[in-house]
Amino acid sequence: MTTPVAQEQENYLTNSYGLKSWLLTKDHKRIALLYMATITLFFFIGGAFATLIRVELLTPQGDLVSSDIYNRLFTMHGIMMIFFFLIPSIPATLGNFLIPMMIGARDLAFPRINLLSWYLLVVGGLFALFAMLAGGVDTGWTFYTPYSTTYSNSWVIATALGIFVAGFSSILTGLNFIVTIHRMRAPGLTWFRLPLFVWAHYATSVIQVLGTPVLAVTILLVFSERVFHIGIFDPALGGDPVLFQHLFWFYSHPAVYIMILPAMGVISELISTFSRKPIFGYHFVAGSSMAIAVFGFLVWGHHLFVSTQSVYAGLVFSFLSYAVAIPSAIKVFNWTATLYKGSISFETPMLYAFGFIGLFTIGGLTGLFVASLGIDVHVTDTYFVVAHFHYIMVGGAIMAFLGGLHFWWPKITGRMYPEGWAKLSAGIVFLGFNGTFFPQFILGYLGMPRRYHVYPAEFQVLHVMSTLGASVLAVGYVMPMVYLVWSWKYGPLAGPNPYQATGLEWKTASPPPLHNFDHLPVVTHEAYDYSALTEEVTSVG
Amino acid sequence: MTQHIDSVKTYAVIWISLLILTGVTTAVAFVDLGPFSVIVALSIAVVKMMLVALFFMHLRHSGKVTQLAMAATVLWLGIMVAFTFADVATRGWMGVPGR
Amino acid sequence: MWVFLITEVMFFGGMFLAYIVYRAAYPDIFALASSSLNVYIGAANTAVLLCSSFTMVLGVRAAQLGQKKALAINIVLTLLLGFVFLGVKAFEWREKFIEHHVPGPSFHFEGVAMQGPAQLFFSLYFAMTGLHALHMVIGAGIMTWLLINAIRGRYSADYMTPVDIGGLYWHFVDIIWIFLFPLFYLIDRHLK
Amino acid sequence: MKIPLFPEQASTFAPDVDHLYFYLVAVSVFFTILIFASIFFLAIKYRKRAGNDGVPKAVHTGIALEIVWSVIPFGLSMVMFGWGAEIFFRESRPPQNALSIYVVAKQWMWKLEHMEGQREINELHIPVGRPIRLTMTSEDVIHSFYVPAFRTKQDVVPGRYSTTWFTPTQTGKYHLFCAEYCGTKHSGMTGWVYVLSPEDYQDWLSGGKKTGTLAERGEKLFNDLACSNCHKPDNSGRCPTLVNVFGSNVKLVGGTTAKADEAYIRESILRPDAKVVFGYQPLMPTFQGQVTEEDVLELVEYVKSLTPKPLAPAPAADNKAQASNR
Repeated sequence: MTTPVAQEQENYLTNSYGLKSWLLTKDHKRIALLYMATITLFFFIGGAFATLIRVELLTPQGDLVSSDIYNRLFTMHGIMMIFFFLIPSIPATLGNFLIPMMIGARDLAFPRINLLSWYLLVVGGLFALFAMLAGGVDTGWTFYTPYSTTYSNSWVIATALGIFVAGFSSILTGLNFIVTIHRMRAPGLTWFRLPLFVWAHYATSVIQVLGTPVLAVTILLVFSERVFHIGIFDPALGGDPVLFQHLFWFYSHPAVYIMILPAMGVISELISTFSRKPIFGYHFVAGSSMAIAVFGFLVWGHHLFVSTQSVYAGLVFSFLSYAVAIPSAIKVFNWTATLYKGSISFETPMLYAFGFIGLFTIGGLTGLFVASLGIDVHVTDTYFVVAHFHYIMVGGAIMAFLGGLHFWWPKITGRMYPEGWAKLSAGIVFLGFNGTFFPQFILGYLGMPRRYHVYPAEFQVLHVMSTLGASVLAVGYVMPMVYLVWSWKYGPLAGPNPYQATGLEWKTASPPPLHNFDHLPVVTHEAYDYSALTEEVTSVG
Repeated sequence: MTQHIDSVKTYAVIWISLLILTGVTTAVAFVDLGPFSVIVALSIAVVKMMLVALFFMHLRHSGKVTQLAMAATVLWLGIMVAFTFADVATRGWMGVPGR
Repeated sequence: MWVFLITEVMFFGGMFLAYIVYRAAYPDIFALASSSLNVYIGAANTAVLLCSSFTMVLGVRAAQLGQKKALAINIVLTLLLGFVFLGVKAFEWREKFIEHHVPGPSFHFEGVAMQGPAQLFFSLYFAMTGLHALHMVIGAGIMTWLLINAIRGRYSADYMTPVDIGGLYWHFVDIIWIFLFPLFYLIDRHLK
Repeated sequence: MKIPLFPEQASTFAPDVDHLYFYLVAVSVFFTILIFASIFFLAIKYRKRAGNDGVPKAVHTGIALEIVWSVIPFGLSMVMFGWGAEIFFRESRPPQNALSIYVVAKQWMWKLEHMEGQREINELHIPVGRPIRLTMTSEDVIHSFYVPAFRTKQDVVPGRYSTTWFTPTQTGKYHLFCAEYCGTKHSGMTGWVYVLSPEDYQDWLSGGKKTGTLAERGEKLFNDLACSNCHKPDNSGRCPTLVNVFGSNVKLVGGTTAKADEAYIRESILRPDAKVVFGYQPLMPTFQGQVTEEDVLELVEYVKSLTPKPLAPAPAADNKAQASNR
């Protein structure tokens, strides 16, 4: 690394100070950091619930907490992690920070709306936190009617309101990204020169804009059913509880892709940078993001195979679920093929990327089990499903989030993280994760239903193994939190491009100046053109 | 924003046609057309929507991307309804309750 | 703005889906319940809303041409017509209250044994028209804001994006009503 | 300590589901190893060598390769789809000669009713080797009837009937779980399924207190609720006769027809004017709120009993899957 420059250039962190300059900022980079602080808080709240759940499940009798509390724990764990952590995680932090820089723009298209989105997330989160402190909510994150509308005796209304508000945060972010990517690309940056990270976020934004309103209206109906007793899903009035499930999953299945697509975008960047090669099959990887976004909307009924949905609808949805598996497989194969004849180095982000591919492969393959009608009848609503979606959403999305966070950390803060610690924590997360969730596949096939507070004694061994894994995983998650904060102050200075990566974000200082670029860049090369990079470096240096 | 200014006359013609269509759809509702009642009512509504969107909202003059996006949205809504009906309408085909 | 409208389409779309499912399940009850709504008031209100769209588009046109006074007048007219619509709607809802057609414990609909599905009809009626009215109120807020700025002379032929966006929103809300009207008021009218 | 890895197989579906499961496990293991091994191999073979800062040459996309690795997984997954769908189709069609049992779920217990009149709570006694058909409904929220050893699960939804069936192949005692989250004591909504040998089952049937068969109780209700005043066997009342109705196609007002199955009869009791029989007036009052789901089931069973069975139920003895005691 270069020796510290005597006077640091003024950057987005130092150009103004004070709480007000943060809370009223319109700078996408500062807003990204606000998001990061917020979702980290939500992640640790959600994580605390997870810890309690795992500790409770050490014994089959349910002796740590009562069943009422247990139900609130897994509900709040799900709501916090999904609506307030995973959905905003990569798009609102890394996406927010990087998309304008990657496309050579000074900011997002609507900086004020961007700030508004953050406030909406905070307000939504406060509603949810309020519900939690007031006594919690026990409907499960899925809010199935008629339990949520008529029978549950908990804070459904406040939570529903929180999710409703947070939904609008997500919609506005998506809207902002779409317009930004359409309108504000630097000269020469054609669609097929975009980094795959941007492609993935474009696909994600489309889902957010098309899907989230349906969730909003569904939650609104649940809300009005509790408040005004209008009873749209009430079977006592001839209403259809399965209709709720259709509406809910119309959003909530695509929501999985809101979480995983940006993660795939991150991985594409990492694999390319540390192999020093363009992504193999760029067009296929970009196209598969869009294909996933489109097909992702056509498969929601696979959550309803045993719900009294008609057999014929089940067949259609099962078939389409297999169709959506193909673009995901294409991505995995292309990432692997990118390594071929590369020049591969093993920095921390690359380790996370390898971890991601491994866990996502397992998560994706077990998705084939639950998409198969015959097997899903047996494993749906068991720990098999729990393990499957944790492999995708935790193994996939959070591995990529941590990988991306390490990768762009020098860009965000101007400092390097401690490499040794970071590699160690990447290893711990990978091992802890598998230790936690692999036993749950076996538990699920054995028939252990999910959301069970007490369970038959023969399942205990596997639950204990899972809890042991979870404690390792917890260490793996706390470590980066500690050393990253430490490195912000004490880490070695990074310089503009510590990894010799392509991409416009590496062409400006670290941390970047307020408006990202001193001179707006002009793009003349395809994405991931490393030979062009060496030319420049030699000419400069 | 493409500046394309229509004449007041165009707007007035559209406005009058919208009012006439409202009258027609109300009147037709009192006539027994069997299953066609719904089709007629919805067709008139679609025509009215197109008039408002194309002329009042200037979709006629908007870029291809906007037009495509709106068409895609309508299609998406169609998917949501069609796939839900793939369930609702085929319930009971097996002759087994709940299948 | 168009992207935002996509969101709105899907938002109302969820409710339309619920409506279609239940109407398909209980066609007769829905027809009976529909006939208790006053079709003439509904039609008149539709006309009011269409007129407001007309004045709105004239307002946008005035902004495009830089005619500041015409812009202000048309926004005022749009706003007034919007309030007329809301007033009529409030009157209709009040009637439903008196007739015990509001979903809830005191719901009662004469002439059908199946109170449940009849209540579903009115649940959807209130949810959808209520949401539409909420959009109208927001629209009125936007109109007021546009009016203030128009009177201050903020808009010109070169800068009229807010007027354009406000117009798009207003027309969109109009389109929603264009569908709500036949769906709620015009089911099998010939039966009565 | 023994780590359980695999659930017992106790129904005819269990081996079928497990075979498909093994196929999927094989495919998954193959691809997992393929991906893991390629990453290890490539990452080590092409690791960055010290002192080499050169940029490797770009490898251009091979369209053929992309197509190959799209089509092969697609083919494999279509096998999964077809195979799984075939099993699901069989799981969805109970055979005609199945032994019918009714299930009413409520927070937080299972109530099971046998045709012969036995009632059970959180316990189900069934004979080995005979197809069992469950007709289920819920009094409150959504539950789900799940017996892992049978590999069968079906949601139990308020306001409608759902159906599942299985043929147990082994005597023994198996877990019954509620698999759809249903509130506070969800994890307490469990029970046992006892699969008995035919002789033991006969003993069990003849023991215990009985209050008449399900149909008999239904008949009593039918008279108590004054249904019999209108629905007369000889069709002389103001309402259609119910003799021979079950299983027939009923012509309705408006020209459509409806198949008179359990769901139809239930709806006719609770929402009489939803489907009015052709030639009759919608006179019947609703019985919603006056009868419990269990009462409705008894009435349904009575109406069913008014239609003579086309087939005698297959005797249990001739079934191959005889009691293999454990």
